[in-house]
Amino acid sequence: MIRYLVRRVLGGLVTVWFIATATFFAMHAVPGDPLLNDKAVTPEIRANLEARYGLDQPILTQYAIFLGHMARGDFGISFTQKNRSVNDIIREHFPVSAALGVLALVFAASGGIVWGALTAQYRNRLPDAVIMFLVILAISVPSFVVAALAQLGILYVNRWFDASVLPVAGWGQLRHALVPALVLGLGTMAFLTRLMRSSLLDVMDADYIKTARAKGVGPFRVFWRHQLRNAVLPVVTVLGPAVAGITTGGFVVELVFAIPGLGRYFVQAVQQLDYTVIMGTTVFYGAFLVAMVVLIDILYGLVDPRIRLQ
Amino acid sequence: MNEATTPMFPELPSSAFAPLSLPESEPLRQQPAASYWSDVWRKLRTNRRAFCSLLIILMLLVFTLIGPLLWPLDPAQPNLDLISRGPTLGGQAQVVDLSRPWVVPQVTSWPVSPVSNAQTLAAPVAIALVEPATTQAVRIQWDPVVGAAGYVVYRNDHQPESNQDLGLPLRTLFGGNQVGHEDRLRLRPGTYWYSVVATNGVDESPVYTTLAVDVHPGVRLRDLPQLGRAGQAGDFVELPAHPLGTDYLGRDLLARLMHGARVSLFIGLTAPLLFVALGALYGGVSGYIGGRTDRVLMAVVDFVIALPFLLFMILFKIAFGIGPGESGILPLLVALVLLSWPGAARLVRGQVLQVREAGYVQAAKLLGGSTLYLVFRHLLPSTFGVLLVALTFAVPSAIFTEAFLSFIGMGVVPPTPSWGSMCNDGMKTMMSHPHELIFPAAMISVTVLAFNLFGDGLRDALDTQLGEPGK
Amino acid sequence: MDAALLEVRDLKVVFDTADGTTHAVRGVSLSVRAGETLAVVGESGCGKSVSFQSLLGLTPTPPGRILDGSAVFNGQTLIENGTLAASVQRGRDIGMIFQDPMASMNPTMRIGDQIAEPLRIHQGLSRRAAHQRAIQLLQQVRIPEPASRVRQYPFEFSGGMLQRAMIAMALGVQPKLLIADEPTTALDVTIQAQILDLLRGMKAGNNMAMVLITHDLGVVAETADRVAVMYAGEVVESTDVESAFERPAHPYTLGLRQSIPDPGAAAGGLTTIPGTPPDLSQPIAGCAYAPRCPYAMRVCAQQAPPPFDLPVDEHGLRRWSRCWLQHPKAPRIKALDQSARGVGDGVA
Amino acid sequence: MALLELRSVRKHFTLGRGRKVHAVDDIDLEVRSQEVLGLVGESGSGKSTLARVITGLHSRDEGSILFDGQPLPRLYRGADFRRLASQMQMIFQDPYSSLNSRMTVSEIVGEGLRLRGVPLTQRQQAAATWLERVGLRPEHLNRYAHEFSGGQRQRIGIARALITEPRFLVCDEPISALDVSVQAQVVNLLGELQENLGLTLLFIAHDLSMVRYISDRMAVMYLGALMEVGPADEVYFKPRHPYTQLLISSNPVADPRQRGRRKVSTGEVGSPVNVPVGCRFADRCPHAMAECRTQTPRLRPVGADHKVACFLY
Repeated sequence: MIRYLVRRVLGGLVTVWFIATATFFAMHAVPGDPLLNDKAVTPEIRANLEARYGLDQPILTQYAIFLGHMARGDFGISFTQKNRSVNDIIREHFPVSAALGVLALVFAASGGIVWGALTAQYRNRLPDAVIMFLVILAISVPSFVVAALAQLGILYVNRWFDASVLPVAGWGQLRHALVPALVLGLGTMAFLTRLMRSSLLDVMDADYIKTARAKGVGPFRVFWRHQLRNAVLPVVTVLGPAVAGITTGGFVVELVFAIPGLGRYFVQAVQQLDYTVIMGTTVFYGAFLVAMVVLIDILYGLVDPRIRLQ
Repeated sequence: MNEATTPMFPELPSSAFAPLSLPESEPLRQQPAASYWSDVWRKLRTNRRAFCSLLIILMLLVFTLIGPLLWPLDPAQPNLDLISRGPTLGGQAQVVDLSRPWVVPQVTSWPVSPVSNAQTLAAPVAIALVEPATTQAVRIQWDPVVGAAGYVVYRNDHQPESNQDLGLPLRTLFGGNQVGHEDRLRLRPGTYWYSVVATNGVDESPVYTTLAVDVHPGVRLRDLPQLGRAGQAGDFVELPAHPLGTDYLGRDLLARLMHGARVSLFIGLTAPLLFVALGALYGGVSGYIGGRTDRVLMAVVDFVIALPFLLFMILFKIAFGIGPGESGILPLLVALVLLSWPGAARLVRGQVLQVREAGYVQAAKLLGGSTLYLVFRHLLPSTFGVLLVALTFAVPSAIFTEAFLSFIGMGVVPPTPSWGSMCNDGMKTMMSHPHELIFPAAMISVTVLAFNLFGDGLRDALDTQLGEPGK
Repeated sequence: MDAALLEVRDLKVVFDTADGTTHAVRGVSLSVRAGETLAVVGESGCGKSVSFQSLLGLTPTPPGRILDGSAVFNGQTLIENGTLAASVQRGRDIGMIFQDPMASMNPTMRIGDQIAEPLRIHQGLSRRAAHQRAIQLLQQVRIPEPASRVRQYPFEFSGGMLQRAMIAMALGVQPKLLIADEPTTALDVTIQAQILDLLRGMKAGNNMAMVLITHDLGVVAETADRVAVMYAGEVVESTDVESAFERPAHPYTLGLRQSIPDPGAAAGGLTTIPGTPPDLSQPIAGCAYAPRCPYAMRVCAQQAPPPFDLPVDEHGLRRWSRCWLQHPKAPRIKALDQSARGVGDGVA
Repeated sequence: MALLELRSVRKHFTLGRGRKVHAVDDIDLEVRSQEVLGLVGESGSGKSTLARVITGLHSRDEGSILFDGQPLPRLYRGADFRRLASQMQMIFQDPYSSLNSRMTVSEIVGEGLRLRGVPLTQRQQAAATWLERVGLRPEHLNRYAHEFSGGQRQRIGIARALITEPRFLVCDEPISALDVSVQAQVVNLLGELQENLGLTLLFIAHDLSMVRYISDRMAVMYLGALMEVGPADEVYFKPRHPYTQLLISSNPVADPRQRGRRKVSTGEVGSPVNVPVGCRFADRCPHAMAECRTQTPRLRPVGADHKVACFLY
């Protein structure tokens, strides 16, 4: 198990390095001098940046300096916001995104498991067909459309009750987060529902379920003790990609619902070509996602005795 | 013991016990002699959802390829008269010459002696249209009211019930001799109720006069060439239909959807084809060679998969840069291919590893089949099914990616329309003109839904096909 | 002889598939007496597993469906008029073990917990008592170091050990009947012998009846008291084990017997059964075996044979065969009257 | 005269972390011209690996193989396969995965001829002839493999292997996946073809009575090593090696009157991963001696044409 842990963490670090490298060279391929674009770069920032990133140095030296900064967790200073470091920006906006993401993940995972279990129980009957159609629908409608429709929906609900039942946009309280998190988690929920369904169907036909029933284990206990745990295992393995989906899906939802998260900030930075913010955020997100994947792998190892004990 | 018993032997003629000749050969288990793919096709055809999806996909292709020929409106032609209009089917419009400015009718001879108490002011009389009312302009005038120092003109979309219900105040005219108004404010075909109230300069009279005006479509004389029409002021001309309405620049939504479909479907079909082919080649080679080479090649795949997809799409888009006048489609395509091939590579590698050990491949090897023969005769055809499924599922995700990037302004560059950028535009006017969002969003959703359902059906058909009989 | 412990009459089970209805079990009648071992023999797809799984309500429904029939176990109704009795309590009086022990154990649950589960359900043992009992049971099925083995997971066991654990799990509550569905098919021959030996010992110790579902005639000869031969969803012959090998009364039983090499004789030809079993999704006219039967008569193609009684066996138990050849008017077949190859005068 | 001679053939698979599967360990064996050599053993004994090493589907780590007096390459290249295609062929265990479901029977059976450039019409003719020889009908030529039952598929596999007219046929558990009544059909067909065509057969199975029935000689493997080889009846009725004795007495005999004759062993089948020095069977052997755990026994003759790897003899 320790071996497994060490291997996973080391693999994760190498992957982060790869992401940082890819980011660096991708940004270096940007035509022209990033400091010479039409965005206003004050002389102080310019001097600061040149010193920091040694932009006059050969590319490999720059790369080494860049890696050094990244390793220390220093992502530089924003181009567009005077004297604001990328670290500050991440520190301020990431918790918002994280809170939204966690809520969305909770919605997605619980919804996915419940709906998946339901469809599997009613396999090939009406509830199954209905839920599965909704699932495919949820997968097929772009998140920004869902977000916009949800916003319209809140508007009409508020108008109907003639009161602010839920805020249309903004951030601050739990009620601000509910609908955006639901929208954000919807695609993942649909994906997990599908997976949970097929996984449960596989498990339901497994011989050990027959054994359990032959032993006289009641249907409820068969479901809880024997089916669910085995069916959830493969679902755990895809939580990594699910976190990635929710993270990037957050861009749109934050944009539409005017939530001051890192995603919205990133999109703004992209639109303003704020290079340091783009690079810093990309590496940060990359590292975050890799950490999540490693964490989930380890979690999976803990849940599955076949991995834990080998 | 009460098992099934035979109390008496059934009475039978002795001829019943004559020997029966055995059939010469055994029958086959299944009747239809269908090839692999024709069998898959048969299964697919009987899957109603998948078949409908296939029809929808074909219709979409027709829409994209043939649509613009049948619907020749220019998707880039703005029309500031028709900003954010809902769906219309065109119809007649009267040509209006608005080149001469409208002069408010003035009554020079009217004696001006303002009344101090607005309560005593009468309602205007003889309120009337000056010219036929069109969506370009409604011109009304009325007879002056004795003692009025000015007038307020209101417009409402229903018959006012009281002087509190007069609607939108359009204009306040100061000077009792100005007795007319030209309304050019966002007129739509339909009926408007114009109310005129006299004022003493401070307060309004409690009484009013209302005129119901039927507004008909109108078109400006100078816009006629643009629409490909000719005529004089007062003529009626046929207007172009906008069955899906217009956008915030007055461009025809249907034409934009058709041209946007070209972009979205081009990216949605080309990118998956490219990256699935690339991935298949890579994974196939890796799986077939195996060993150390395989491990190294697959490590690369792992790295590329670990890249946060959308972030790197954006990064690559920025890195490739977009010159002036370019649409940004090519960088999008390249970025998509660069980041998406590993999925197919893994899939094909797995399949190759599995099939490589199958008896029929080993048998072919023993029969003297060269590597090329094995790959092309046995391995590739066996991966074809999963590749096809991967392809159908890659199409919606590519369409999604394009839409997402265009939505955040990182995709196709305006004015080239794509469904994603149209959604982005539509978002801005979502609250007042939802059709601008709904139509492109529906196109994306229907397309993605069709591909998803088709992919599901295809996978089912292939799965049951691969399942062996009797098991 | 005491009355039957399990009595199944005319059981019919179908599977609804996209391509139509498959009649997997087309009217199975059999009985098991207390303490005896009944071997149910047949080739894959003949419905032997489905019959017994549906008795316990283990057939996945849908697509499976009990069409008709009844079953009584120990005076208690299991199936009546094709409906599974709601009161069926599985696992206490009827235990079941399956073919593939690796797949039949829950991979994420400790062996001990899986063995303890029926003890806690049916005997109301506490967690601790059930755990202790599980250790005892593992010891009984001769698993070394049972105290540490109970805490292990199935993947840490070998196939043979898992099958022992399965037996411990099924027999822990001391059922009156054990249904063993191909318990040794997935195992190596040396392990197979151990498992059969263990089953035999446990059965005697618990005075338990056993239904042994198998396709291996060697296993039948080793273990069974009586034999029910199944073909195409029906029991075609029900007889004692000696008669099954020495005096088969159905051509299919004879065919099976002749399809395996005779251990005694020097190399002689194997007599094969031509053809393949019928497609059970198609209607079958007459005897299902007729197209492959070397002795088929006209009546066989037209009318399904009823069960014909045969002389009772040495214990006075009923024997019967569903074959028109047993009709008094039918010609006598030498091969059937005196089995083609003498059995018993083989190896010393 | 030996058609095939194996000398100290070894094949190990590396599992990583220093673990090695001793799939085939120092096997000396000969297959004589026009005989049927039966090879038995439990799972993990390396029978199938040996079959693959012989046909070249696996390379071997050490040792040499002579076919008809000519050494076979350690690692086969395409040209070797082509050259040997008309010398040795193989029949596979799984009747389902051994036929390509995208090909017609005619294409499957004719594949060997196609690879030698035989024109289509001739190929089809030959395929039809071979179908009849294996008991199928020429009408089946244009059918696809999934329409056939397991036994029929095995017949198609046999036709495919024999169409190149090889002298040597390796049958890797060809009947294990089949029903009892169908097993007999396939075994009879193989026996018939062997006799009529003068084939040499290596017949691998775990069903001892079936192997004895079809074989002239019989070889017994345990955990990658050869334990005993000799005339089939002798090995079956007078097994010398304790493992063979155990195997044969464990084998259930289809005769209720001989019930209880079996010896039941204790212990498990060992693992071929990192086998210890000495005799592999020592841990389960009732006669194990001290030297069994320190030295590896070599095959030694114990009678006419009968060899055993055991220190008891």
